[in-house]
Amino acid sequence: MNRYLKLVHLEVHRFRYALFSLMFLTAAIQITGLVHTTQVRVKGWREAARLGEHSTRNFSFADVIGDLQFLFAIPILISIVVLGLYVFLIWYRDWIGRDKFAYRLFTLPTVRRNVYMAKATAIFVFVFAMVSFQLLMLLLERQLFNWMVPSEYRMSSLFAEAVASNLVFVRFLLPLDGIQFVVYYGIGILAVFVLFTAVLLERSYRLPGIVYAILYVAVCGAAIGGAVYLNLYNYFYPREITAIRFCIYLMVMGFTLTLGFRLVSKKITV
Amino acid sequence: MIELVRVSQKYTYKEVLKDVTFTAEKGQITCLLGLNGAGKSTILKTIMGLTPIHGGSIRIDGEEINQNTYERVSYIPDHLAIPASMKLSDALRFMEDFYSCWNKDRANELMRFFDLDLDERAGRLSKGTAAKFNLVLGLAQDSDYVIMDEPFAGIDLFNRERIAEVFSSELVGNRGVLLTTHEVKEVEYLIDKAVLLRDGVVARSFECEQVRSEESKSVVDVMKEVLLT
Amino acid sequence: MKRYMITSALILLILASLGTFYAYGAELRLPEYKLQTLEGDLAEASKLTLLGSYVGGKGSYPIEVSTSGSKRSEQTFSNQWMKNKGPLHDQTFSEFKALYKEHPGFMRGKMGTDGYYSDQDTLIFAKASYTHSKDTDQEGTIRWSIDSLDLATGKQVRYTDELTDSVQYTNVIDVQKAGSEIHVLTNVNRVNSGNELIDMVFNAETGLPIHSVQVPLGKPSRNDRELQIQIIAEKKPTAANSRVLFLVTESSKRTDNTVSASDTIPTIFSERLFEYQYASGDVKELPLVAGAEEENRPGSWTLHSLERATYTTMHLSEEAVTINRYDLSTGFAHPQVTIKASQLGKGTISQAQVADGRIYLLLQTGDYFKNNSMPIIAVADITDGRILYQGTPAPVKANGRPDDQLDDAQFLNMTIMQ
Amino acid sequence: MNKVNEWAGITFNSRDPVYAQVVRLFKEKIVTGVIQSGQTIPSRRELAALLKINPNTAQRAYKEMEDQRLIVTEGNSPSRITLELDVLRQIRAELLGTAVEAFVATIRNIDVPLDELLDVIQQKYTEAQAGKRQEPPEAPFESGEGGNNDD
Repeated sequence: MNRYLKLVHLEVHRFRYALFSLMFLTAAIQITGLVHTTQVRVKGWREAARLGEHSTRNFSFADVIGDLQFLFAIPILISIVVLGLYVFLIWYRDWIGRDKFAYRLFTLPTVRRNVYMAKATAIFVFVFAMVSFQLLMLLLERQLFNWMVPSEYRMSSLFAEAVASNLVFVRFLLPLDGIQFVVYYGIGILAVFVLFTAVLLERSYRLPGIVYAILYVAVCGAAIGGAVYLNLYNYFYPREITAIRFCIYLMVMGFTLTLGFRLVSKKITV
Repeated sequence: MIELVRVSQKYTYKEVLKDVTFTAEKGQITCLLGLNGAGKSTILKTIMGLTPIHGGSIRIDGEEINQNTYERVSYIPDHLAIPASMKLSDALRFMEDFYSCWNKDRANELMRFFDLDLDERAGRLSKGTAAKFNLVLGLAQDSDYVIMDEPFAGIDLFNRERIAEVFSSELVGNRGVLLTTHEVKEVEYLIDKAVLLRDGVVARSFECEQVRSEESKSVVDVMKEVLLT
Repeated sequence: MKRYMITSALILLILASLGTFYAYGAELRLPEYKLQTLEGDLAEASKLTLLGSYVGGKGSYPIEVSTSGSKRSEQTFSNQWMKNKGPLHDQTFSEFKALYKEHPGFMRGKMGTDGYYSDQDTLIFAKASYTHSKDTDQEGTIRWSIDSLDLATGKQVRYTDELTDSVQYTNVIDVQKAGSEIHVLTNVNRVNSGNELIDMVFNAETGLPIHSVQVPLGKPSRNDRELQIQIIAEKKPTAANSRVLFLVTESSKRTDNTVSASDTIPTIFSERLFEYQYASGDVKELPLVAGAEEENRPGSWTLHSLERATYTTMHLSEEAVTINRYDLSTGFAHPQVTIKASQLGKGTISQAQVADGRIYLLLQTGDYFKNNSMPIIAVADITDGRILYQGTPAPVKANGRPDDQLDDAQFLNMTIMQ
Repeated sequence: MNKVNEWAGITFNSRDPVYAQVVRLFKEKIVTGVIQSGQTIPSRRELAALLKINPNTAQRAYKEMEDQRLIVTEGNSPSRITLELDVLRQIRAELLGTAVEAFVATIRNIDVPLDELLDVIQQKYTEAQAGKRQEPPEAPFESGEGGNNDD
C-alpha cells in the first residue's frame, strides 16, 4: 500500500473515536425523536379511531421525518461544527500537545503533498462517512417506523420522499439531484482545500501569515461565491455559465493546491 | 557528508542563523555546541526540511533535501514525536510501515538493549524511557546519518550512560552522527568534531583530538574561550 | 490489511450507500401517466401537453403529461446547470429551439419572444430599453437596438437609436419588415397617463432611423372613462405580418380606493378594433366581431389572435367555446364554429386554444380541489367543429406509489407546441 | 571475552589526546600484567564501547600501538599483544622512566639526601607490595590522572 493511503488511514485512525461519537450522537437523537413522534402519532390515530373519527389520510415515514426537521438537524449541525473545527485541528493538533507529531509527520520519507492530501482525504472520508451513516440511519429508522405503526394507520412512502421532507437533507446534505450533490460537495471540497492552505500560510509565516490567510480565504471565498451567484444570463447561455463556474472552481482549486503543496513542502516551520 | 554552506535563516526579520557553514562526515560524530538559543536545534530542523532557509544550501551526499533524504538521514528530535495513545508496538509498526530502511531486527535488539516494554503507551513513558524509545525509532533505520537533538536533555545519570554507550556501539556503526547538546561532558570523549555556535554564527569548528594534541585544550576549554569572551 | 479495517470499512460504506442512493434511491419517482384515448385519433393530441402537479404522498410536484408519457416538469439543478439551451428553451414555439441550434451567436443573451422577425433573407431582433438618468429630475434615455443577421452571408449588424424622454418603461411589441424598412412597434408606458404606441422605422440597409409614427389610439370620450388597449400582433414570434390590430376598450375609470367588489369590474362602454398597416402607416377601423355585452358576462372571456391574415376570436365560457375567423386581406368571414361542453360527455370547459387549424379544449370533470378527477382534453377541427380526438390522462405505472395515490394528480393547464 | 570490569570506570584527561591516553593505558596494563603478552584484545569498536570513547579514537590508538609494535594484527583475526620481549622491556623501561621522572619532579623541592630518600622508597615500596598481594590488581596510574578534567 502506498504511503498516501497509509497516511489517510493514520488520520482516520486518529479521529476514529470522535467520528464514532458523532455517529452515536446522531443515532441517539434521531431514534429518540423518531420513536417519540411516532408514538404520539399512533396514539392520536388510535384515539381518533376509538371516537369513531376517520382521519383524512394515513401517515407515512416521510410525514414523521417532516415533523422532525429541527431535531434531525441538531446532530447534523453538531457534526458539521465538529468536522469544521477539525479542518483546522487536523493540522494544529500536530503542533500542539506533548508529542508534536509534526516532527514525525514531516520527516516521513514521502512527498509532503501526500501529507496535505491525506489530511484532506481524511476530512472528506469523515464528511461522506457521516452522510452515508445518515442514509443508513434513515433505512433503519424506516424499519423502526414500520414496526411501530400498525399497517392500518400507515401509508407507504418512497425513500427519496423521506429525504425530501427534511429541508436539511434535501437542501444541503443529500440533494436528490446527483449533479447537485457533486456540485455542492465539490464546492465543499474546494473550501476545505482553501482553509488548509490558509492554515499552512499561518503555519509558514506565523503572525503575518494570519493576515495572508484571512486575505486568501476572502479572495477565494469571493471567487467561489461569485461563481455560485454568477448572473450573466443576459449574455451567456446556461451551459456556458456552468463552464465559466467550473473554470473558476478549477482555477481556485489549482492555485490553492499549488500554493498549499509549496507551503507544506518548502515553507512550513515545525 | 552533510554539508551546510552559508546557511541563513530569518524569523520575522530576526536572523536566527547567519552564514552557517560546516560539514558532518559519515563515520564521524559531529557535535553542535552552544548556549540555549544559539540555533543548534534550528540547524537540525533546516537539515530535515522542518523550517525553511533563506540563503545558502544544504546538501546530503551532494543532493538537496528531498523525500529520499528521510530514508538516508534519521532524525531523533528532542522529544518523542509519537501520539500519546499509541502503544510502542504500534509505533514500531508505524515506522516499519513508512520507512523502507526500517531494520526490524535492529529495532528488536534496541528494544532489548534499552529494556523497553512493547505494550506500554507512548504517553505513559517516563522522560528517560521516552528518550530511549526515541533513540530506538531513529537508530533502527538503516540510514547513513543520524541526527539527534539534545539526546541527554532532562535524562537522569543512569540513562545518560546507557544512551552514551550507544554512540560507540554497533547500533550507530559506521553512520555519520550529528548531535546537539549543551552538556559537553557527556560527549567529550565521544565526538570527533565540534561545531561551536554563538547567536546563529559558527564561532569555531574543530577536531577534538587535534585541539587536545596541538593546543592541549579540552573541548570545554575551547568552548569557554570562544563562547564566554 | 486487517489493521486498515476502519478506513476500508468507512470507504466501503461511503461507496455503497451513496452509490446506491444516487443510483436508485434518490429519484423521487412519481406515478407515470399517459394520455388515454377516449375516442378518435391519438396523433391529433401529439402537440398537446397537460401541466399539473402530483399531490400524492408528501408534498406537491409539478408534472406534465403528453401522448408520449409523463415527466416531472421542475427545473432541476441539472437542467439549470447542464441541459438548458437558453432563456427561450422552454417556449412552446418550437422555432426557438431551431434558432438556438442554427444561430447560437445571434441568439446570445436575447430574452423575450416579441422582438423577433425573420424571412428568407434576414433574422432581426429588436429591443427597446429605458435607462433612468442618475439625476432623478432629468429625463432618461430610451434606447433601441436592432440586431440584424443576414442569413445568406451570416453577417450580423447592430443598429441603435436613442431618444431622451421621461417614461416608466418601454418594450417592443412587434417587429416587421416592410420593403426596405424595419418597423419596431414599441410600447411606451408613461407615469399617470396611458400607453403610447410608437412605430420606429429604420432603414433596413443603413440602419438609420427614418421616422417614427405615433399610432393614434383615440381619446376617452369622457373624463371619468379610460381606454384599455389590447394589441393583437402576429402570433408566431418570428413570422412576418403586414399589420397589427388594436382592440380599444373604453371603460369606466378604475379608482384607486375601490371598496366593494363590484367596483373592481369596470363598466365597458365601447369596444373598437383597429388595424395598423406597417407599410402605409394607415389606421383603419374594422367591424367588431363579438358584442361587448356578451363578453362582459362573468365567467366568460374572449381571446383574440392574428395569424398571417387570419384574425381569430374565441369566446370562451364553461359551457361552450365559439370561434369566429376573418380573412383580413379579403374581408371573408369563415363560418362560426361552436363547441359545447355537452358535446363532450362531461365536464366544463376551462381552457381552449387555437393552433394550426385545430381547437384544443381542456375540460375539468370535477371539483379538482376536492377529488382528483382527471380532466378531459379534446381536439376539434377549426373549420367545422368536428371532434377529432378526446382523451384523458391515466396512470400507467405506479413507480412504487400506493394504489390509492395514483390518481392524486391535478392538471389545470395545457400548452400546445407550435 | 567478557572484560567489562577490567575496563570500567576509567576516566581520561580531557586536555590530552584521548588516543595517547588509550595507548598509555594499554602499556600500563601490559606492564602490570593485567593483560598478558600474546593475549587477544577487544576490537576497536568493542574497546570504544567499553571505554565510552569515539570508535575513531580507538582506531587511532590501535594504529599507534601497531606502529609501536605493541600489538599485532594478522589478517582478519583479532589483534593481540605482541610477544616481542624487546618491545615489552622497552615499554616497562619507558613507564618506569616517566614515573620516576614525575616522582623526582615532585620531590625535588624537598631538600632530602638521596640515602634517606632511598630508605623511604624502600620502606613504602615494601608496604605497597604487601598490600597489593591482598587486593586485586588495579591500574596504578588511575588515581594520579583523575579529577583533572573537571573544571
